[in-house]
Amino acid sequence: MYDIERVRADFPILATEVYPGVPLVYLDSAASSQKPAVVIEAMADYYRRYHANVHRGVHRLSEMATTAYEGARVRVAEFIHAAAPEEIIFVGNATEGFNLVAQSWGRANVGPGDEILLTEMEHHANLVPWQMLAAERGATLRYLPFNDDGTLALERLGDFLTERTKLFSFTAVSNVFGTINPVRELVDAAHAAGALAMVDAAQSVPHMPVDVRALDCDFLAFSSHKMCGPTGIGVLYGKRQLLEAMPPFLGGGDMIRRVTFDGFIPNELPWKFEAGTPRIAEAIGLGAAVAYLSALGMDAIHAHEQAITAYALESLSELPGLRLLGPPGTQHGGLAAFTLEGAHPHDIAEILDKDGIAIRAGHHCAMPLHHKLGVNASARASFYVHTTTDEIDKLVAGLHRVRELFRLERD
Amino acid sequence: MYDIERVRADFPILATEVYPGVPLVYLDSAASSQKPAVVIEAMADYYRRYHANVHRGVHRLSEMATTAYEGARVRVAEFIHAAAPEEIIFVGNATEGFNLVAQSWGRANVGPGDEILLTEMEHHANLVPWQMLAAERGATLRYLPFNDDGTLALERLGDFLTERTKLFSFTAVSNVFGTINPVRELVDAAHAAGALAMVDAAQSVPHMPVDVRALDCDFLAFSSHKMCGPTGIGVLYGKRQLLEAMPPFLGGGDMIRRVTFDGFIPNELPWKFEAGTPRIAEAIGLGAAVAYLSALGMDAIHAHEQAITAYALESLSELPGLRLLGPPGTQHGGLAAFTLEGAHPHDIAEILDKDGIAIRAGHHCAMPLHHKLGVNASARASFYVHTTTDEIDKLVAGLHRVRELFRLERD
Amino acid sequence: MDAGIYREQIIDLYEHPLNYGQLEPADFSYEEDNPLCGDVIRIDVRLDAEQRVAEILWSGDGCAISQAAASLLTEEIKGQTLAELKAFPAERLLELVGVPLSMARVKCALLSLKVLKAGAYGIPDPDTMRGHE
Amino acid sequence: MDAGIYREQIIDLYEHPLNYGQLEPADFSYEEDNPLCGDVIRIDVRLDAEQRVAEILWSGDGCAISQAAASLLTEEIKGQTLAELKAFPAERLLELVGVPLSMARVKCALLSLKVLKAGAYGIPDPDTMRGHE
Ligand SMILES: Cc1ncc(COP(=O)(O)O)c(C=O)c1O
Ligand SMILES: Cc1ncc(COP(=O)(O)O)c(C=O)c1O
Repeated sequence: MYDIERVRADFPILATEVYPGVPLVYLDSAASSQKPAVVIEAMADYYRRYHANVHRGVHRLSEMATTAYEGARVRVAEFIHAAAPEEIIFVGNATEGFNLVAQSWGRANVGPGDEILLTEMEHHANLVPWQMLAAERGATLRYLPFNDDGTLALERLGDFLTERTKLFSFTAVSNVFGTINPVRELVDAAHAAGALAMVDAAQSVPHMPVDVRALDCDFLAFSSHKMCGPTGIGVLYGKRQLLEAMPPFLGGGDMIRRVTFDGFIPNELPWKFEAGTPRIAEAIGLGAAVAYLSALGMDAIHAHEQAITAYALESLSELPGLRLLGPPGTQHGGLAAFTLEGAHPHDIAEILDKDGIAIRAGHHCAMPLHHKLGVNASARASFYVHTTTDEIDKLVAGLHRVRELFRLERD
Repeated sequence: MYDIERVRADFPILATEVYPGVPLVYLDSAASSQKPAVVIEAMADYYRRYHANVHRGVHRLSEMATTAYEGARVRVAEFIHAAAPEEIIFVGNATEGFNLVAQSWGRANVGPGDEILLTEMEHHANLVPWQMLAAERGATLRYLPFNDDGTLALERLGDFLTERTKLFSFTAVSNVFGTINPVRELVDAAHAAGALAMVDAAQSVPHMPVDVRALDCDFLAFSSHKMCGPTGIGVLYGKRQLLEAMPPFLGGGDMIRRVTFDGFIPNELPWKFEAGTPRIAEAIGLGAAVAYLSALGMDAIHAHEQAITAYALESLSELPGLRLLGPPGTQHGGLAAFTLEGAHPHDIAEILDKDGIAIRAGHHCAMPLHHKLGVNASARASFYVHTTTDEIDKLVAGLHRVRELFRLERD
Repeated sequence: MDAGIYREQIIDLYEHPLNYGQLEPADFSYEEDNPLCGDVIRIDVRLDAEQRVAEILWSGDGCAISQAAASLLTEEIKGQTLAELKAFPAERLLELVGVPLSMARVKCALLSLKVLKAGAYGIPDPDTMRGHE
Repeated sequence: MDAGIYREQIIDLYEHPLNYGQLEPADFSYEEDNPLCGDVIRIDVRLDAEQRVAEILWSGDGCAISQAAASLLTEEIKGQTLAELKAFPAERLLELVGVPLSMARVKCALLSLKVLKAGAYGIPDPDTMRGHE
């Protein structure tokens, strides 16, 4: 059984008070998750006992640090079932993963008239790098539309994937709608059209089992800070033969095999794409996070979140004037975005905050999606391993108070 | 007075043993420095008490995190005397700082026939990004030579700075020779030739007072992990009007002001150059490191290191067969690189390691420099705030044992 | 529960804004949004012969703080000269709003003032949409 | 002090390498370095009629471990067939070296074997210098 109280005890921040006497109700995990003590301690322990620069050192600390750093890579590779650790590139965040592919693979493979297919529900991280690439290379971006219920218009995929499509990059789970997209189906469609497929897994890897080989995707990116790991590190997965053929992204130490005044020879994978002193403590923290999540079990986590989300969607839908964004039912990731007639999302978030309830208000880095919906902003509550139904009840009670304060009860 | 014992007590790792009964003698700070407890604790405290994503959140944790993140930027700006916090861009490491300038400023300003001037003593971080840029844009790289004693051939600067020179990028302190270059003089020469000047401050900012306005440099980059701060973050300083004119580097959330399906408008400085969820904990850790170094006093730190270095150079020079690289005397940063006739640097480092003494062996990410010297590798001991003369004595004793083991005493 | 910054006056103004509407023609008009939260405010101003604010109306969409602040600002600014208006201190508007604001919400409160000043100085709209090149 | 991995035999071989030199002509020759530490090793091999190693010499420059390993490897490999040589297990060389090695130093110990096999398989030199494009 999923022992929620034990899980909650793992997170030091859940024992804190936001204001005197007001405990934290953290419903903003989709923006960034909290960290269990084991992750915080893994990094502190590294700095206290065995910090040193990696790869180039003969001495003991350097060897320990290198072992831990490369060990974290192995853990991450196993976590997402990559064929080999060399397919795991440590980057700064998911965003950098998209930029790496856009600038390295993209510049080498995308030219005038070529198309890159995205969807209308993408996060800016999976939009702007391609807009920069398309502007530079004279390529065209196309966007697979979403339906009113926040699912993708899958039946129109055939119109959008053409022989000009070089890459289809899409999110596994929408960070606004919560839609869980049929990743394998989309990857297959891309491949059938002769295109590569890249997956934005920022909202899937933290919340459900992900197997890159089962998905057959070519690239996949996610962020450590949304999955119990530290800030400052993300992961780009890529199929080995693709990564091998790609030119370097950033230049400097570690990513080279040899340098002369006349030029350089890049290093082997994965270091070819990791320039300069790497994110050592961050990789160790991410490794600890992966171990923590694996111990809970990704299936158990997913089941817990599905239950919480169903409860939340149900409870929220009873509030007058509340409009839920995204698909109803179980095909819904662990979040609920909504608008409330008569109260602006920022005001909602601020009022809830006084009760210690942390939710997000705004466009959640998905401006084009909100623009299409005709709203400037939405409110979003998002859930994780430690979320309880009690917290959902507090959220709903808080929203009732918002309606009172804004004199909406009379409506 | 500089109280070395109190300083040493600040670093938890200095109380550890490398092997049972063998305390750590850490002489590898130039590769990466150790961290005082206040820095480790600042980050752990952030994760335990107020972690959240920044900038976009209304709730209390997000506000606390944003205040801390932007506060760290202010501290760093003050530390190097930048005119405004907007001139401080947080990147992954110093290496990324060079890549940012090469790719953003460089692609927009460097064309066929243009020249970029470097020096022969540069670290790969200040070589490879320009080699990539030059290859892409058809520009030419030139290298200001160094003299036999490891100082720059300043008298030849006139031959190398021409009207074709767009940028002169050079290191403030060589990570192999220890040479402290006359930064202001080099910046002025670049400006007189109509070129911009970029400074590799990876080995200066951690060790001595640096004032970017007094230096008048256009760009300057350094890494947190070499200055008591965490891995995973570095700093690019740039003059505001230059940064403002530059196109974005990486695309995604936070670096935009607005996004539609057709394109995007970049955000204001400094966020224009910080794509995606930033290095929040890392910035907080760097801020704590800057506060720690400031409390010790950069002048006091520099004076301490000068004394230790003078003692080290003196002691080492008495070893038969030992060849010191770099200039003698006080114009020498806190390190000593050397070769030892009859023993390979890797063997030296390994033997010293058994005594708990951590030094570096190899090319220290400066292959072209070593190639010009005609050696494949060198050994390097480097010093920091906590280094004692006693540790230098241990190093020298260790080197005597190396000579014994390699049967060099007979010579 | 503590109503926090949502005092009666703020909610009153949110429900019943002052000086709401648009002027055609106006001596100057300006519209800007805070893209981070989607709040958008437009201000139209007519000046009299002595360059004083004769008529001022605002319109827009957003949170209670930005909307209430727009009402309070336009009310306060009536009769002031163009020079006074250009020099109108941000602190004064925060005083008028009269509730303690967090960093993020200060931006909401000051949006209308930003729009007013940009209009008064005749600053071109920074936000004309263009693709990145 | 613990001499660690620097046992007498290693130092002896470093001072007095076995099979040191170059063969001209050779049936195959290969040279490679470990750019991370600068160690470089070249191996020249002459085969007999039965495709067995008749003569083998090595030359190069580097740390005691890589140099001692090269002596031990070339000594061991004499008389073996080309097929045996291609299949020569890394573990066997580490056994011959006979001292416990850290990760970083294992690479030093195996450099000569890497060179030998690359030569045997006729692999083109991966390290021909070229600029990045
Ligand atoms: C002079 C110099 N420049 C640049 C760097 C690169 O620093 P990083 O690897 O942290 O990017 C270093 C350190 O390795 C250095 O010593
Ligand atoms: C779906 C999705 N993609 C990408 C990102 C970008 O993540 P990061 O900001 O860590 O790069 C996020 C989170 O903000 C997200 O929710």
